[in-house]
Amino acid sequence: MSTDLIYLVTGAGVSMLGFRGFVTRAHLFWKILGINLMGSGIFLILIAAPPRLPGGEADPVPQAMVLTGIVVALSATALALGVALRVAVRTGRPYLEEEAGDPVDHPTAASEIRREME
Amino acid sequence: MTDFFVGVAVLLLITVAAGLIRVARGPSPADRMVAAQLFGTTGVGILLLLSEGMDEPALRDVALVFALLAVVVSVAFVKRGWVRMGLDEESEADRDSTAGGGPR
Amino acid sequence: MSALPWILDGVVALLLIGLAYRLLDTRDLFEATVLYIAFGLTLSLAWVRLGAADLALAEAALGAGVTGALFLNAYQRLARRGEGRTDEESSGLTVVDDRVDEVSPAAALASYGVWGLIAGGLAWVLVTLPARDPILPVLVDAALEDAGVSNPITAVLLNFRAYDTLLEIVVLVAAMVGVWSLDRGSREFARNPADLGDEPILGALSRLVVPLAGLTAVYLTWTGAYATGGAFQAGALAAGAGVLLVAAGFMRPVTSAAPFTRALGVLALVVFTVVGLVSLFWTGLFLDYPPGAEYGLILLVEGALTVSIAVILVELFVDVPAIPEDDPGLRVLDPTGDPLGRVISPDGAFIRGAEEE
Amino acid sequence: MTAASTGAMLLNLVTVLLVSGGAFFFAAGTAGLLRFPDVYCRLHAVAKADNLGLGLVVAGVAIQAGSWTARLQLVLTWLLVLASASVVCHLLARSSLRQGVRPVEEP
Repeated sequence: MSTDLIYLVTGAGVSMLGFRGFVTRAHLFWKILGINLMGSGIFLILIAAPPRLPGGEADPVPQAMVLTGIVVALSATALALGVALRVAVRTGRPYLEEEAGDPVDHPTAASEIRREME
Repeated sequence: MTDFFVGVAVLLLITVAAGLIRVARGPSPADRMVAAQLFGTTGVGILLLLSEGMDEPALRDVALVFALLAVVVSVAFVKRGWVRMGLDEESEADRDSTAGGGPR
Repeated sequence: MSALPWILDGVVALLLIGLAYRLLDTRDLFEATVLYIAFGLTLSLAWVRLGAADLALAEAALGAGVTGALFLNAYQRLARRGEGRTDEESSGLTVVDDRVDEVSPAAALASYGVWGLIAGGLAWVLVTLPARDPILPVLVDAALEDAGVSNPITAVLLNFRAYDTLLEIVVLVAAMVGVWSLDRGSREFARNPADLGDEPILGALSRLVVPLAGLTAVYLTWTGAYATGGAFQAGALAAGAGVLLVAAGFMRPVTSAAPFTRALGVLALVVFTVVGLVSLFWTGLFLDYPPGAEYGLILLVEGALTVSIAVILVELFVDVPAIPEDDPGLRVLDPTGDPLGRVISPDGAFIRGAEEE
Repeated sequence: MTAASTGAMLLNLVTVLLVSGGAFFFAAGTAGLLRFPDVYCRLHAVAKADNLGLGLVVAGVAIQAGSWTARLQLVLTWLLVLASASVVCHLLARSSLRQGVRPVEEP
């Protein structure tokens, strides 16, 4: 019983910490980490909320849901990391433009200069 | 015996938590990675103790997966994680020679 | 009943909260990545304590192993942008978050106070949820006899709620296509500049670990029918072996550009759909397996899932967009154009080597 | 007291000794990780002390394990960790040297 309670509270804490990180950090990688932690916290809640079965195992239905969730979270993370890297390449900074505050680097300056030198 | 196994597992978990201080301190990425390696090895130990302590044979499989995946993360790091930050060629050569002969 | 299990739960819980706090608070991306791996391993212990050994397996393999490798990969790609730069201002620009506002301790405390209140409220709601008698496990138990497998989780995943799993593999394929279409530039596996020669000992390790991981993957797929295990855990483990093969240089880094890998990636989707259609003609319901054939069909789908998940995960690792050397706006050491080896910033100023001018 | 229960008690005692020894080496490895001056020394602590600790824990748990297949799996897991940890630590040390991380000088 108390094991469930401990992890329920932990799940609430972790998901809120993740949400806070997602909202307050400008760096895209930390946003992705924040979303992942938020998801992990919610997974914890999903498993800890229903009662254990007599044998001590967790309820199989939420277990199957969370198993699906872990895989989906992983594929979303991979895609998000790819997008974040593209943003970093295009703008020179791993932040979303409107958040960065400073003007975006001109994307063609470096290649133009190199072409001139060659 | 059950209590003993769980108790030692708690002890090992505390040593892991202490080892994570190294992740925060660094200084080099390799130092942080060593701490992750420590977590992998100790995690296997914790899982094996719990498999007896909680009487769950399936945890031995989890321990085996821990051991296998710890290798993948570390190798991914060695191959992909190292980045020379702000080191230029001369200073690197300099470091190499003073290091008492790196691998050639 | 002693208090020791509670102490164990308490330490795991504190570790989870502490790791989550620290990894979202630090400014060093590498530290955050390693802490995230540690978080995954700790979460795996939490699943063990909650009686969810299947999740512990999946978390260790996916949450800590493959996600960790993905983040390390992306970290390196991002950090290479800062490579070779010596000036204070711009070195390590992208892997050290410089956009964290300095706030007074009081303001930080107030901020965490507000978030803590929200978390506390959530926790209070959860803890005071009325206790209910289990309904779903009873239903699962009653239906398990006709499911064809005796592991209730596999039964839920591949029989009772097979739609979910079918759509899940659609999500995986979509992610693969997405990552693949992001990579506009080089499809080549970017080599680490520090990776000077080959590592014979890494090859020896791969020869030891890869067959063992493959064997364990097959074992997990097989036992998924009646005990802890299943296609997702097995696929993740096989993907780990694949990542090791790529890293050790044994496997040419085939990306989704190769038709063979694409075919393997969608294999599970095709097999699953065909099985669904066959059962549609047989029983009149999509994915309602014909009686008597459940076990064989589930095993077939599980095998295909293991292969596809492994291939897709390896591709997600390999296919993270490389940053092409000639990418506009990229500050790189120019290897050929400038004999002085100067570093050029996008606005045309020489960052390094300007003194010699 | 029958001979069987005496034997079980002896086995329990051996398990306690082995696992306690294992815990000691784990603690020593962590202490080394925290206290040693550079990455090479720290690798040394983790690669050696922890694997010995795990070996002792495995031996202790194997005595209590119910079946021979379980014992075999335990020993195999340990051998795998032993092989992989030593190789990984070697690789970490080697790449550290290549990256120009300087070992501490002798005092």
